[in-house]
Amino acid sequence: MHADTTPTRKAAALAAFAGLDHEPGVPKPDPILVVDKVVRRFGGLTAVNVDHVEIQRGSITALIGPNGAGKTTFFNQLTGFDSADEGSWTFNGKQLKGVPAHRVARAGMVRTFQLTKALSKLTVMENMRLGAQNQRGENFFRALIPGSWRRQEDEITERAEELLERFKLAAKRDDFAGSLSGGQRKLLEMARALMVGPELVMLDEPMAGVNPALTQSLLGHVKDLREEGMTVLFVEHDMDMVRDISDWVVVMAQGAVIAEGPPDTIMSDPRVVDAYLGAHHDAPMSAEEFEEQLQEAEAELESEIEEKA
Amino acid sequence: MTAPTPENHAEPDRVPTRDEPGPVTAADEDGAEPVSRAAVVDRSDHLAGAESALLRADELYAGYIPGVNILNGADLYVKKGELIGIIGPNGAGKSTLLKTLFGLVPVRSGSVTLNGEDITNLKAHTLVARGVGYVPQTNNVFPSLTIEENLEMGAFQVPGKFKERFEFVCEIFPALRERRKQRAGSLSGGERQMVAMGRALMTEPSVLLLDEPSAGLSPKLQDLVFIQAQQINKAGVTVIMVEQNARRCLQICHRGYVLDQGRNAYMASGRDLINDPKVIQLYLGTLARA
Amino acid sequence: GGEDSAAPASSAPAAQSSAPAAATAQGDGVLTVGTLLPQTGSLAFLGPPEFAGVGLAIKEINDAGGVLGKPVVEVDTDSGDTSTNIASQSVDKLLQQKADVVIGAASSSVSLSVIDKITGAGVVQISPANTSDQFTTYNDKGLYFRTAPPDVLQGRVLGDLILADGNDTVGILALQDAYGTGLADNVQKAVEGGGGQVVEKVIYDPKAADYSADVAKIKEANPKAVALIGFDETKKIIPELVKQGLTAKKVKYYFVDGNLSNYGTGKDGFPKGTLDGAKGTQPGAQVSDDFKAKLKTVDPNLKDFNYGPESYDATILTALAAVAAKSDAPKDIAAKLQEVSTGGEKCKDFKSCNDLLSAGKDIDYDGASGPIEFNEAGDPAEATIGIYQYGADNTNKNVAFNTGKIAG
Amino acid sequence: MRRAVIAFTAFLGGIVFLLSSPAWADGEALKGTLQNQGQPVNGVKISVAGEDGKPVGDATTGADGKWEVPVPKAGKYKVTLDQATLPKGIALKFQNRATLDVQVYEGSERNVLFALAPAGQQGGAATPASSDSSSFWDRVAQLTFEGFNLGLIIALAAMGLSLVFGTTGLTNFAHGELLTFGAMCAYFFNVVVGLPLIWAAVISVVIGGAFGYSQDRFFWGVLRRRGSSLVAMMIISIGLALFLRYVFLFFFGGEGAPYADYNAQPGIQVGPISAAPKNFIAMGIELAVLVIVGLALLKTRVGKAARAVADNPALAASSGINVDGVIRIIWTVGGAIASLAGVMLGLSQNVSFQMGFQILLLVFAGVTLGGLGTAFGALVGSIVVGLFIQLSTVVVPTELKTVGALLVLILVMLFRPQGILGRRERIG
Amino acid sequence: MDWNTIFVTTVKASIGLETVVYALAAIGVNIQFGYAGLLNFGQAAFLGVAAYGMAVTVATFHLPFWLGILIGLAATIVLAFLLGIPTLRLRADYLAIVTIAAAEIVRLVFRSVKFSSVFGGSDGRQNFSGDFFAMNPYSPGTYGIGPISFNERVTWVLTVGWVLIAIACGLVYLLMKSPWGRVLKAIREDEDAVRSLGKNVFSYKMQALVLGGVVGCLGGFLFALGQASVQPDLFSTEFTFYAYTIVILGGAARVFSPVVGAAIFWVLLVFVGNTLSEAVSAGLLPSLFTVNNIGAVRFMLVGLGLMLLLIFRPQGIFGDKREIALDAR
Ligand SMILES: Nc1ncnc2c1ncn2[C@@H]1O[C@H](COP(=O)(O)OP(=O)(O)OP(=O)(O)O)[C@@H](O)[C@H]1O
Ligand SMILES: Nc1ncnc2c1ncn2[C@@H]1O[C@H](COP(=O)(O)OP(=O)(O)OP(=O)(O)O)[C@@H](O)[C@H]1O
Ligand SMILES: [Mg+2]
Ligand SMILES: [Mg+2]
Repeated sequence: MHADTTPTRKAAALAAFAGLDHEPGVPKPDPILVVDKVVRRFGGLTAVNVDHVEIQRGSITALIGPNGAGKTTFFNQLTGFDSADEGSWTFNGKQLKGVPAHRVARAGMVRTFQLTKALSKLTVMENMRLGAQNQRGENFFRALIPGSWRRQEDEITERAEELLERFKLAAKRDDFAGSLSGGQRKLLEMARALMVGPELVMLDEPMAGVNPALTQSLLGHVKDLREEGMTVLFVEHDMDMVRDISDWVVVMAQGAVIAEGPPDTIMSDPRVVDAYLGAHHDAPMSAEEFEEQLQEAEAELESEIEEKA
Repeated sequence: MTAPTPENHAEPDRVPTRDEPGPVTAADEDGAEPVSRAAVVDRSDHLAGAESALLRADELYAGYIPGVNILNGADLYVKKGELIGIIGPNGAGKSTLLKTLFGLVPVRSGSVTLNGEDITNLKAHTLVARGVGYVPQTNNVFPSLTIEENLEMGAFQVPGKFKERFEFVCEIFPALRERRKQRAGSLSGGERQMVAMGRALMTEPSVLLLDEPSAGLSPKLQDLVFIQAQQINKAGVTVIMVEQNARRCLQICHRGYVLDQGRNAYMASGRDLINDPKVIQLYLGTLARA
Repeated sequence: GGEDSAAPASSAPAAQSSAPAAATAQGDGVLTVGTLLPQTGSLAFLGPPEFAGVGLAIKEINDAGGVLGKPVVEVDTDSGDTSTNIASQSVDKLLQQKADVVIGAASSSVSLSVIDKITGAGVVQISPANTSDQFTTYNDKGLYFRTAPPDVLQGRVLGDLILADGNDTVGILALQDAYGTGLADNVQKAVEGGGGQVVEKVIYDPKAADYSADVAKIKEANPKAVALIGFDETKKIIPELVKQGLTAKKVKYYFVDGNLSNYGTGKDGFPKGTLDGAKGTQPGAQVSDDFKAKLKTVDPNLKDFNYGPESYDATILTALAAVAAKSDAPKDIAAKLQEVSTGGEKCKDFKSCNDLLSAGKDIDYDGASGPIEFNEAGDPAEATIGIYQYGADNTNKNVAFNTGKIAG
Repeated sequence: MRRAVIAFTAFLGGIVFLLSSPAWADGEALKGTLQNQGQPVNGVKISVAGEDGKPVGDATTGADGKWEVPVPKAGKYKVTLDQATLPKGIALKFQNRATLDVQVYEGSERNVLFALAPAGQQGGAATPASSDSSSFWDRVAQLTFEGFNLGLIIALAAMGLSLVFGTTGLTNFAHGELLTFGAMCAYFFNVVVGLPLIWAAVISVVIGGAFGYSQDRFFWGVLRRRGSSLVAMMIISIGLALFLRYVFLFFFGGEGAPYADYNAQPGIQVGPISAAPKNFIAMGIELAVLVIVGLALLKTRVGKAARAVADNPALAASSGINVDGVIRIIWTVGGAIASLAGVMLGLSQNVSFQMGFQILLLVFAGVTLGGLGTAFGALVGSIVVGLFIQLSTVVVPTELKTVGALLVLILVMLFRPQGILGRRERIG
Repeated sequence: MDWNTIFVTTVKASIGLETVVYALAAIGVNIQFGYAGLLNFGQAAFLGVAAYGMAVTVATFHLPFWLGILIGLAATIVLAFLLGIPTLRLRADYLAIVTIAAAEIVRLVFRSVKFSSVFGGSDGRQNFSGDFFAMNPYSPGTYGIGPISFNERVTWVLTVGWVLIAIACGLVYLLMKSPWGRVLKAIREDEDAVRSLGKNVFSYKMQALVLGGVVGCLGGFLFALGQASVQPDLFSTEFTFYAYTIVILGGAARVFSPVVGAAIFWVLLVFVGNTLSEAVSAGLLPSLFTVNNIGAVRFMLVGLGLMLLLIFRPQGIFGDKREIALDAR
């Protein structure tokens, strides 16, 4: 559905990754985000313990890992929503540790939430408009003079409408965001983050619960964004999507980064298969395969039950 | 005195109709015709099949806001021991359909019957007593309760079985056993999903309604969920499953429904749907094939 | 109240000119008495005797033929307390109904919040219970009066009584409002001026959840006598005193008019002997049983009679002033109020006073609450303070009266 | 004017006046009784001089310790006690107060008091008796006890509130009136019907439970099913509070009244604390109820279900919990506990139509301080509130004791925004 | 029954001083709570410090009136910062209790004997409104239509009051239609989401708190000037409760709802009160009802009325039913 010729940015990204080691924490040629020794503990549990990680500018990087690996917590640390116990990280060379969340966003690093945060009693359109940065009308005094922000507002609205169209939310434009379905909220969450126009967008499971057909078209959009120079870091459990879109994959388990590399390599890494992918290998299973697997599992279970009995 | 509403909508009382604009369909460069109800839905199929159904819903109309229907005459039936999949675009009304079956959203017109008994608008907890289990899509755990207590709530009506079922659930999701004293509110997205699924498995329901049970789970666990669903079904439990992981869902289910705009767009066996080019284009996408 | 120099009579026209419309509404030949008394709020328990006092007076006046040949009209409203903030609305209603005189409010704070509105409209305000000294100097255009004496005299008498009983160390527990703190100051002045020592003065919040800390503070100071200055909360404070060991046997309790009730030993009274030997002061002559009985004909449920006589007197005085002025216009009433309360032939009810007036005589009304003499500021110029003592049955009996000038 | 007054007094005094010996005769004078520890002291010379120092007269105390010096007119006089004439072993309590400036008012005698004390025990100056440290610590101990006493009552009230809040999310401003209701029920059965207070309390708790039940059955439950928002319900509760409070005023009247039993019960001394026996029993009951309800909430099935309903009613229903049933149980228990709290409050205070309303702020403070929606938060928070109300009076004037407690509340909130026992929410 | 009096007093109440004061206070609450979701239960304190700031300046320290106004405003803003800096990070319900506590502290301090030389204890302060009435452009007389008229003093206070209300409403209208208002409403829904979009949530909350406080403080000035007196108990928690009631009666987050709500509230109070007292004096009620308890009956009915209004119109007069549907648990 997209142009067959490999787009320039993608090529650039792939080129950048080409010679790299497939080691956790490998340095990238042009990192936008550099993370060092970030640790977050909850009581006895070390949720995040990332030694070193770099995110290449202009690339689409996937962050995968089993449930509870610490991906969301890691996002929380980086974006200032939770304070890390130790460690430091720089974005565009700027130290961001201890910087409050809204400054992180203003610096150009925007995240979405896995458990969506729709602004219920605002309409979908208002949700979108809110994302835009540097709005004149958001200043108390200028807000009182509609003339000073009307033009900008119209531009913002136009941009929002385009995005809504893409995210299949145009029909919901004037409905309260609180009335959206689960999947629609995910879509709104992502669209709103894109309204910010960030340099680095961090998506936490953006497509979970989104219809596959729509996912596909949105992936095209994300690729386009990369063409426009945006860096994307996303968490996802849908391997089809990871394979389709990402230039580089970082794997987390039990708080630490255990592997890095291009998608294909990673997905055949036995450690990753073992910890994360399970029997779910590269290609989607055919029905027969599935049946087979099922029978295996069943037999196993039965034998277990017998053992117990 | 009229109040200028500060909100954007000029007429707050306007009742949006769900008939226009055209149905929500996937982006399609070929300009495929949107599915229209008249073209595909033929109630005779439903009526024929529903005859001997365990659970059936007929021409359901339901919604949240007065005057706006989300379900526009949805039909559904499940026979005993069947595994049904429901797919459809976001906002089609899949979750609403499950909630309506389960008595969480009031039925405005139409009927729901279980075992030939009318259960329209019965309260959820009485349905649980009749052996119906439900896993919601969102807000599906009790955040301030521990994992163990969450599961205990799942077995609320059969407290005696708690120990046994708890073992069973922990067998499937070993992560839960380790964390049994952790409050669900601090769990990761996937861990929550496990708790939600586990909670519904605490009783031994005869009908199980699952709303996107695999969302947010790692591929390994997704497999597990589908296998579990099928196994439970094999054990005689009737399962209705809403999934966005549509391909996987249709692979295992006996019959699939495609829901669009609150009404059935397609109903066929899972295998047929998965291979129907229209369905692929509009609802399944080609990504997984690539 | 009033300006220091100008007599009420001379300042009344000023009020008149500033509110001509209001004045045209009044002076219509019917004397309308409005009440602004507590039906709700924290002083609600003071309401019934006050309403009964006004009601009784009006009944007697009308039985005697009314004023200016017409029956006196009564309009009742609720003053609430300052936190409910409805007094002002009540005043609106009274003004709307052409009240010539407003009897009220009970609370000094409430009176202060409406005094401008009432006197600004050229209407006379007479409070039966305000004791705050604010009113003496308030710029009220000569329209504010009160029948309750300011706290000065009672404080002086109570302080003296405490010393006479040989208490060299005194603790004061006083309610935190104009009444409580004013009286407490006067008691303290009297005690310390006569050689005694106020070892602890605790001002308590009447809405406090409990009073144990307040009592503990008194206990720590170990006084020989405790002066209890307050209202209904005293019922909660006495058990606390008893609990912490400050029984009537150990320290002497002194009460004031706000709480000098007959607590009794019955179901909702105190155990026998709880107040044995305690003393108290109350302004005004003793309310005669006869008068109490009359009040009860108006309100059979009446238990306490605080400020009932003062309310009664305020109403009677108003009527007499109107008769004397041959007008029901507020400014005329205000001008005559001092006159009918001082110098002249004594009389003590409306009928006899009215007769004297129609006979062209100068009268001096002395009321149910004692000898009322308005001074130029509209305050009572002198008052009688009764001294009472409790027996083992927790009821009090009069032991003496003391009458004195308030000034000086 | 004096003439008139005398005439009036004579008229009015009637029989009373004749029977009781008049304490104030006509004419200005200074007088007093000299006593040392209750015993009259005689033979002490006291002299009076005018403001200008001119002697006016003097007197020597008689066997009964009395002395009197008439003065010519109202005004200021200097009254001096001749310390040399004091008997051996007796001295002025305040050395610097041998001479007093006394104002005599027109027409009245003025009592003057010279405080005496055994020699060696007197204070140097007339400053407020600086309390020695032992009585200070006694007071601190007493206040600590009172803090627990008050705190437990608040906690009981808070428990009822937090049960309902925790389960339905309703901020019930009418909760104070539930307390009043309980107290008034007990009053009715105790004072009007004449049952012993214990039985009256039991009945009142039962009725309180029934009241709670029917409030939910016929009111809040109906609103909930109609989908009223929590904010609307909060405001409705303000209306309900107003309504109930004035119903109480209507039937009960504005005055406070005690129960027939245990009123002004004499205190017993336990170490540094003096307390009435009823306090200990009440505190015991309160603590027991609080712990039992707290544990029930944590451990029993219904308790857990209540917390589940609090978290997510729809999901609770999906788990087979009868949400309305659970809420009704909670309302019943909440109403019963509120009633008990009301009875206890009435026992330690008085029954009045404002009693619940006046304590409501402290109840809210207790619930919040402990952490909203926690089983034992109400208990911990309320006791902290109670303790601070009482103990803060060591530093601040008692009129400001609530200020002390509220300041502490604010401070705690700053350092533990989720309350003492509360837990922070996870983001994302 | 004197229906004329009932009618006239009721109509006057709908535009009278109390309505003006409560409306201003409620507009402030509406900004804070209705739009920004801040459960500021200390609104009474904002009115209180403003009124006292002015009254004390003029009456205690004998400084000029306008300085008093400035000091009152400054005191409000300082209070907003004092309250806001530490508490705006709290969860909504915790914020409520902290602000209630703060308001009570303010009231108790005003009331205390300890500071009575400054604040005047429970009697409060008087004698500060002279300069205000000296500015009165109305010559002595009454102004109005027929019986619904006020004397020149009241007319002056009401004129100022309604002009201030108009300005405040205009301000709210402009602000809430603007992106600034959008941020505020978004904060009400979910702060974290707003933070993630790069807005300084704390700053906006503070702006809302200050703005709401300042609007409310105008009510405080008028209250003090209209009565020519301030008392601490005017600013008790009930005041704030009623302000909230008014906002919800009108419908939260609607520009005119506080004004209409305030009018309804006072109309209800006055109409019920006056009708009852007329009925009692006309002997129309059973003898159970007397002058002593009729005040209680009035508040009973008002409480009942408020309940019924909200039971049958839970979204308030101007509210949107759809928003309520989203709240339902
Ligand atoms: N506030 C908290 N208190 C205690 N444990 C926590 C808290 N927050 C997170 N955890 C734990 O930390 C671990 C990491 O959680 P996180 O949400 O980062 O996982 P994740 O990688 O995003 O998983 P998923 O793919 O399921 O979303 C989890 O085991 C979770 O239970
Ligand atoms: N609480 C609600 N109030 C009002 N409208 C709602 C509410 N919940 C859902 N809707 C509307 O109902 C429609 C169907 O929602 P539903 O949740 O059933 O969709 P769905 O098919 O489950 O979608 P998804 O795949 O995204 O979960 C949507 O258009 C949504 O906007
Ligand atoms: Mg996650
Ligand atoms: Mg759904």
